[in-house]
Amino acid sequence: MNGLTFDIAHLLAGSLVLISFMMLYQDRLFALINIFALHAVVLALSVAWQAYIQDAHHLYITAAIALVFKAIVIPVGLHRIIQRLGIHRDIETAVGIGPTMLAGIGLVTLSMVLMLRVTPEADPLAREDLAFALSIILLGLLVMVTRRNAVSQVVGFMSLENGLVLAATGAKGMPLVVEISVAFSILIAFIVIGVFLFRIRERFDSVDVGALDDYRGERR
Amino acid sequence: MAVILELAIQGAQMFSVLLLAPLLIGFVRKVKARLVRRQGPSVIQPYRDLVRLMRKEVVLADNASWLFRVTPFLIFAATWVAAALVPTFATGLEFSWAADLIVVVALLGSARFFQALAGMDVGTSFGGIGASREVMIASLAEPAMLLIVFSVALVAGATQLSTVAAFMGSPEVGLRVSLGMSLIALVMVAIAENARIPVDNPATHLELTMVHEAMILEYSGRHLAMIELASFIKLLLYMSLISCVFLPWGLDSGGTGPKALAIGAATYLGKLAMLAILLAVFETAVAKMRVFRVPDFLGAALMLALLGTLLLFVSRSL
Amino acid sequence: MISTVALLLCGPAAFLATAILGAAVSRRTFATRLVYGAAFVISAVLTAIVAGHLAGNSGEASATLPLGLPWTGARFRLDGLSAFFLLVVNLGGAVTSLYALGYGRHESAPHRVLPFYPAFLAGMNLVALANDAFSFLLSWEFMSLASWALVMAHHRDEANRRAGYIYLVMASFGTLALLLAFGLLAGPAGTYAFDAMRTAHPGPLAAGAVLVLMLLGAGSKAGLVPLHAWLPLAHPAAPSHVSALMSGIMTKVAIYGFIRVVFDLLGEPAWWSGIAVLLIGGVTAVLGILHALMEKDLKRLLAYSTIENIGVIFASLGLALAFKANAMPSAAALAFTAALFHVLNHSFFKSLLFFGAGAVLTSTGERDMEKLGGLIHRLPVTSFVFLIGCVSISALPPFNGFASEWLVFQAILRSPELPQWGLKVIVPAVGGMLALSAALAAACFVKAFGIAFLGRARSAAVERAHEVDRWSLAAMAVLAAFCLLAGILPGFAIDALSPVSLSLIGDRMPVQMAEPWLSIVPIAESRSSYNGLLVFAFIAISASLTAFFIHRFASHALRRSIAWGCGFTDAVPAAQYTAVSFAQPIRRVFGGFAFRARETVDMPAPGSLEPARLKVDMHDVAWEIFYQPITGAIDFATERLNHLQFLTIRRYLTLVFLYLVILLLVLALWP
Amino acid sequence: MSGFSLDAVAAILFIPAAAAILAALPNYRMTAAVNVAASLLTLLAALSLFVTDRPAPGQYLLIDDLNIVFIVLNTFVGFTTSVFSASYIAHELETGRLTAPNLRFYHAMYQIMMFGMNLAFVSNNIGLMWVAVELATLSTVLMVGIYRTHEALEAAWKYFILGSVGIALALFGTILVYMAAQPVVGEGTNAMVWSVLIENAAHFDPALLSVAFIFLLLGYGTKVGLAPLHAWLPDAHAEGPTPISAVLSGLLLNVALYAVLRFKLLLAASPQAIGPGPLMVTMGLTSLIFAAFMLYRRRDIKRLFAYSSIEHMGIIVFAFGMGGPLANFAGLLHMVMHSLTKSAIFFAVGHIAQVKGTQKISEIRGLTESHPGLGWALVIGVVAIAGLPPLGIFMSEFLVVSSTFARHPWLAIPLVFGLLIAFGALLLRLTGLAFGEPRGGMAPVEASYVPIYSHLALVFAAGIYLPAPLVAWFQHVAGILG
Repeated sequence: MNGLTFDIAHLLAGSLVLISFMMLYQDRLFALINIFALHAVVLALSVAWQAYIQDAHHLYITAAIALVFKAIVIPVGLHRIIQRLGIHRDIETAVGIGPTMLAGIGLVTLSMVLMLRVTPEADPLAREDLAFALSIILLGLLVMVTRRNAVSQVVGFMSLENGLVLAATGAKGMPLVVEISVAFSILIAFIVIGVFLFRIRERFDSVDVGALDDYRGERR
Repeated sequence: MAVILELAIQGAQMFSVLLLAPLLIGFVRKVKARLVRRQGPSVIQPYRDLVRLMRKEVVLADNASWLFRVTPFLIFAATWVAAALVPTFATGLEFSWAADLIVVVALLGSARFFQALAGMDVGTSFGGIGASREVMIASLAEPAMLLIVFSVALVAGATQLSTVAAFMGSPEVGLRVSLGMSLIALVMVAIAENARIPVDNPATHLELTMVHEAMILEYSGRHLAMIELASFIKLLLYMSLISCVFLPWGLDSGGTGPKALAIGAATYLGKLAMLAILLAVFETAVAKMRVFRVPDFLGAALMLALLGTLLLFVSRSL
Repeated sequence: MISTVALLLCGPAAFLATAILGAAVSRRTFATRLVYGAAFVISAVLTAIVAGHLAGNSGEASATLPLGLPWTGARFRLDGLSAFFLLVVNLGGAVTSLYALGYGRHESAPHRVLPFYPAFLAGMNLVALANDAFSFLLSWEFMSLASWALVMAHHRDEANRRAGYIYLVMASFGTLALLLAFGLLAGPAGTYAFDAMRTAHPGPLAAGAVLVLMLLGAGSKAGLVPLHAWLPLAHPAAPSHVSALMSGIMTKVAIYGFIRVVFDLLGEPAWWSGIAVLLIGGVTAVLGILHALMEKDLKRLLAYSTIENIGVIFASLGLALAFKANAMPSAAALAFTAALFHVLNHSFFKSLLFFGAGAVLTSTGERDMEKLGGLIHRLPVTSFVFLIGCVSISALPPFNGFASEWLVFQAILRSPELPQWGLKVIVPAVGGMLALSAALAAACFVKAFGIAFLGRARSAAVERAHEVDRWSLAAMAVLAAFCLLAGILPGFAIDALSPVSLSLIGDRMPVQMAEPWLSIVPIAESRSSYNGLLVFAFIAISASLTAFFIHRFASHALRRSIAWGCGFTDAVPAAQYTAVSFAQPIRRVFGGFAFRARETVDMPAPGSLEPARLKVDMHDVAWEIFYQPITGAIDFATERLNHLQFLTIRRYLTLVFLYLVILLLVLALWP
Repeated sequence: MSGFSLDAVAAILFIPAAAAILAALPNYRMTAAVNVAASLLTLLAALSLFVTDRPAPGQYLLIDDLNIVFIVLNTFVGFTTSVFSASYIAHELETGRLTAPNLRFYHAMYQIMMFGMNLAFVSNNIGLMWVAVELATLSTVLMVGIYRTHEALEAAWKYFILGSVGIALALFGTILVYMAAQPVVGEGTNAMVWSVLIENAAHFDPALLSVAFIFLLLGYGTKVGLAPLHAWLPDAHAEGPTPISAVLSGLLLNVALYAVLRFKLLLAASPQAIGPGPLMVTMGLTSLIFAAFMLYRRRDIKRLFAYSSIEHMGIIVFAFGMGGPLANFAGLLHMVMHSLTKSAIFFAVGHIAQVKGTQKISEIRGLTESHPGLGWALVIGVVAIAGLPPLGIFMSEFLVVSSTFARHPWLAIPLVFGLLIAFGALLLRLTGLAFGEPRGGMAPVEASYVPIYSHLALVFAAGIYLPAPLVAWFQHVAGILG
C-alpha cells in the first residue's frame, strides 16, 4: 500500500482520538452530543476509506450505518430526550476537566506502548489502527466514569463502540458477521436503553443514573 | 515357714501401726503441754478417748445418708492400708509390692475424698466450709507430694518404697541439695495433710477457723472414733514415711532374723520420738495462719518440690 | 481376612439403614425402641467382632470399595489401632443405646434425634476404618455433621443454636487443617492412600507442618486449649446420651486421628515434637479442670472435665513421641499404652457420668447444681453409680482412672534417661501439671457429687424426683462395673493393647497377666508395681472387719437428731454451701491467672439496711485472647467492604475501568 | 450417522428457537407447558449426543469433550428449572405480580436464553460465540426487569450497563484475537474458527494475544461475576424471578466461564504470551475472599446466595488457574456440582419466599419446623454448597485445597481462609433461617419438590460415587485444559 492511503487512514483514525479528547472537556450536553455526531461522521469516513483501500464493499454498509445511526438518528433522538425530560443542560463531572485530560493522555500513551510491543510482522496499518482504537475505547470508558449524567454516559458508551468499529474495520477481511453483530448489538442496546428510558420516565423525573441509584438493592 | 514368718511380720507391722498411732498423738500432746508448762493429759489419753467413743451411741443428723455412715470405715481402712504399705521397721514386706509410693498418696487422697463428701452430706454450712477448704489445701498438697515422690523416685530409680529405702540407706546417695528441698517440702506437706498448726489447729472448735474439724462436726460415737483413729494413723504414716525415706538407717531389709528386727524396731521408735518432739516444738513455736495464707505456704512447698526435681539434673550430671 | 473388614463395613451400612428407617418412622411411638434397639444390637455385634480380632491378635485386614475418590477408591483397613478404637466406639455405642432405650422416651423431639443418632455412630465407625485421606475426611466431617444435627435437636433454645453454630465452624476449621495436612502427606501427585503416605516420608519442615496442622485439626475436635471453646457449649446442648457419645467417644475418635497420622503415617518424629504435644497437653489438663471447677451446670462441668482428660491423654502421647524419637521403645510403649488405657477408661466413666447427669435431668428437669441437692435419698441407685464414676474420674484407687494415671506417672519417671535437656526439664514439670490437675479433678468431683447428690434439696423439683427406668440403670451399672474391673484388673487391658504399641512403637510393655497376684509391673518389680486387686481386697476386708467388730463388740446404738447449726435449729436449705461458694477458695488461689477473676465486695454503711453484695467477674481468657479478636476483625472487614454493595453504577464502572487499566499496565510492564 | 448427530446439534439449537416463537403466541395458558416440553426435548437431543458420533468441526459448529459437559449440564438444569418455573410462575400469576402478556414474554425469553446459551456452547467460531453470549445476556436483562418494580428496573439497568461494557470489551478482545490470527491463517472466517486457531496458536503474535486475553477476561469475566466486575450479579439475582436467578447462577455464569476457558486454552498454546494462570488465580482468590466477607451482612436471602455464587465462581476460576490434572478435574467437578446445588437452593428459596411473602432473612425463621420439606432441602443445599461431605462439592474442594497446598502452600492459605469465612457466614444465616421459633407465613406450600430433590440426590451421589465413564471423561477434559 502506498504512503498516501496509509497517511489518510492514519489521519482519520488520529482525528477520531482527537475528537474523543474534545468530548472529555465538554461541559454542555448539546455540545457533547454534537461532538459525538462529528465523531460518528469521522468514523464513517475512516470506515469508508478502509472499504476503499481493502476494496471490501460490505464495509460501506458499516460506514453507512455509522453515518445514519450514530451521526444523525441518535444525536437527534438524544436532543429530543433532553428536551422532553427537561434535563438541565450542563453536565456535572465527577472529576475535574484538568485531571480528566491528564488521565486521557496517560491512557493514550498506555495504549501506544501496548500496541508497539506487537511484532512488526503484523501490518503497520493494523497496528496503528489498533493503537488508536484502543485509546478511543479507553477514552470512551473515561467519559463514562467521569460523567454523572446518564445521557453523557450513553454518549461515552457509543464513542467506545466507535472505537470497536474502527478496530473491526481495521482488521483486514474480518467477516461481515462481526460488523453486523456490532451494529446489531448497538441497535439492541439502543432499543433496550430506549425502553428503559421510557419506563424510567414513567417512574422518575430524570434519567440521572444517580437518581436511579438512590435505591441500591438493600438499604443500609 | 518363711512365708508364714513374712506374713507374721506384715501382720505385726499392720497392728503395730494401729497400736502406735494413738500413743504417738498422746506423746505429742504431752510434749506440747509440757512445753507450755502445763501438766497435760496422760500419754495414753487417746486410747481412753477412742474406747469411750466406741462405746457411745451414734447421734446421726436427720438427713444423713448411707454414705455418711459408711465413710468412717472407708477412711479408716484406706488410711490403715496405706500405713501398712509404708516400711516402718522392716522393708521388703510380703505385700509391699502390692503398691508403691504413688498408691500410698492416692489412698490418702481417696480417704480425703470421702471425708469431704461426708462433710457435705448433712447439708450444714460448716461441712461445706470444711470440705471446700480441705479440697483447696489438698489440691496444692497432692501435687507437691507427687513432685516429692518424683524427685525421690528419680534419685532412687523406683517408686517402690522398699527399694527407695534400701537405696537411700546405701552410701551412693551422697548429700544432695534436691533431696534437702524435697525433705523440707515433705515436712510442709505433712503438716498440711495432718491438719497441724500453722495450717489448721487440731484442737480448735471455733467453726470459722477449722478445716478438718469442720468436716467431721456431725460425727459422733464410733464413727468419730474411726475418723480420729484414721487421722492418728495418718500422722504416724507421714512420720514413718519421712523416717524411712530420709532417715533409712537401721531398717531391717527383710528375712535377716529377729536381731535385725529388734534393732529396726528400736531405731524406728527412736525416730518417731524425735520427730514427735520436733513437731511439738514447732507447733508451740508458730501461730496458726489465716486460711488464705495456706496457699502461699503450700505453694512454697510445691515450688520447693519442683525445684528439687529440676535440680536433680544439675546436681548429678545426667 | 477381607471378611473381617467387610463384616465391619456392614456395621456402618446397617447404622445408615437404621438412620433412614428412623427418619421414616420417627414420629411413631415405637420408633424410639426400634432405632435404639437396632443400634444396640449392631454395636454389640461389632464390639464382639472387634474384641475377637483384638484378642485373637489376628493382624491386619483391608478392603477397597469403588467409592469416594475415583482413582483411589474408598479404602478401609483394620489393624490393632483401629480395632482398639472401634472397640471403644462400639462398646460406648452399645451402652449408650441401652441407656437411650429408656432415656430416649423422654425426648421431646424424637424426629430430630432418631435419624441422626445411628448416622453419628456410623460416621465414627468409618473414621476408624478409613485407609485413605478422602474416606477419612469424609467420615470425619460426616461425623461432625451428624453430631451437629444432634446438637441442634432442641433448636428453639437460642443457646443451643449458638452452640451448634460455633461447633460446626470449629469442626470445619479442624477439617480444613487436616485437609492441608493430608495435602502435604499426599504430595503434588495426590497419592491419598494411607499405604502410600506411610512409605513416603516428608522432610523435616513438612513433618513439622503436618504435626502442627494435626494439633490444630484433631486438637480442635478433641478440645485442646485454646481450640476447646466449642466443646463446653456443644456437648451439653445435645440430649444426654448424645453428650455421652460426644464427650466419651467422639473425642477419642479425634485422638485416633492424631495417633494415626502422627505415629503411623508421619514416620519417625523429631524430638521437639514431643515437647509441643506435652506442653499443650499439660496446659489443657489444668485449664480444663479449673474451668470445670468454676461451673455450676452439671453437664458443662462434665464437658470441661473431658477437656482435662484429653489433656492427660495428649501429654502421655507427647511423652510417647519424645521416647520414640529418642529410640527408647520400651518407655515409649509404656507412655503410649498408658494413653490408650486412659482413652478406654475415660470413655467408661465419662459416659457413666453423663448418663447420671441425664438421669438427674429427666427426674428433676434441672442441670443447674444450685437447684439440686439431696438426690442421694431420691435416686439411690443413680447416685451410687454416679459416685463410682466420680471416684474413677478423680483417679482414686482402686478404680480405673487411677490405674491409667499411675501408668502415666510411671512413664514420666523414665524421663531422666532422655538425652535432651529441654525434655529432661519439661517432662517433670508437665508431671507436676498432671498431678495438679488430678488433685483438682478430685476437688471438682467432690463438688459435683456433694452439691448435686448430698446435702438437702435446694428446689422443689428435687422433692418430686424419682428413680429412673431400668434400661438407664442397667447401662449405668454396666459402666460402673467396667470402671471397677478395669481398675482392679488393668493387666488384661494392658496385654490387650500390646499389639497396638507393637505395631506403632515397635515395642510393648512386659506381659502383665503372668505376674503373681495379677499385679501390674510396667518396668521391673523392684522399681514399681501396683496391684489394684489386692488394694481393693485389703480395703474391703479391713473396712468390713472393723465395722463388724465394732458393731459386734462395741456399740451399735444409733439415734437420729437434728443437725448442729450453731444453735439455730432449722437452717434453710439455701444456707448450704453452693457450687459457687464451694469453688471459692480454689478460685481465690487459681482464679487470678486462669480467669482474671476479680471479687468486689460492697459493704453497706453501718446502719443501712440493704444487703452486702459480693460480685465476682471472671473472664474466659482463651475466648478473649483468641476468638474475640477474630470476630472483631471479621466484623470490621465486613463493615468496611459492605459499602461496596451501595455504590452508584458509575462507581462500579470506575472499578471495572481501573481494573482494566491496571491489568493493561501490568501487561505493559511485563518483561 | 454423522448427519443424524448434526441433526442432534441442530435440534439443540432450533427447538428453543421454535419454542420461543410458540411461547410468544397469544394463548398464554399453553406457554408453561410449551416451555417444559421444549426444554425436555432439548435435553433429549443433548443426551443423544452421547450415543451418536460427533460431527467433524465445521466453520460454525463444534462438539468436543469440553463443551459436551456444558451442553448436557445446561440442558438438564434448563429442563428442571422450567419444571420449577411452571409452578413458580403459576403462583406469581395468582398473586398478580405478573400478567398474562408478561408470561408469554417470560417464556419466549426463557427459550431465547436457552438458545443463546446452547449456541454459545456449540459454536466453533469465536465471533458466533460472542453473539450467542450477548444474546443470552440481553434476554436475561429483560427477564430481570420483568416485575417492573423500582428495584427490578434498577437491577436490570445496572445489569444492562455493566453487561454492555462487558460486551464491548469482549468484542474488542475477539477482534484482537482475529488480528493475531489473520497473518498466520490468512483472512476470512477461518481466522475465527476455534479449532483452526488452537492448531496455529503457537505462531500467533504473543503481545496481541496477551492484550486480547485481558480484554476477554474482563469482558466475559463481567458475566462470570468475578469481583470487582460482579456488581450486577447480586441485584439481578435478587430482583428477578427466582427461576431466572437459578438459571443465572446455574448456567449463565458457566457460559461465560466456558468462553474464558476456551481463550485460556488459546493463550496456553502460545508460550511467550502472558500466562493466564496467575491472572485467573488472582481474580479467583479476590472474588472468593471478597464474596466471603460480603456474605455476612446480607439481609436478602436471594442476594445472599448470589454472593455465594460469586464465591464459588472464584473457587472454580482459581482451580482452572492453578491448572494441572487434579485442579482442573476439581474445577470441572466443582462447576457441575455448583450448578446443580445452587439451582436447587434457588428452587427452594423461591418457594420459601413465596410462602413467607418476603425475601428478608430476618423475617424467615424455623423453616425445618414450619415447612420441613423446604427447610431440610435448604439445609442440605447449604451444607452442600458450604463444602461439607458427603456431598459433591466436598470432593472438589478436597482436591483443590490439598493439591494446591502441596504445590503452592502460600496460595492455599488465603484459599482456606476464604472458604472458612464463607462457611461461617452461610452457616450463620442457615441457623437463623432453618431453626428456631418459626416465623412468617405458615401456609402449606404446593412446592415442586422433584427438581429440588433430584438435584440434591445427584449432588449426594456424586459426593460418594463418581461413575467411571464420567471420571474418564472429566480426566480427559482436564487433560485438554492442561
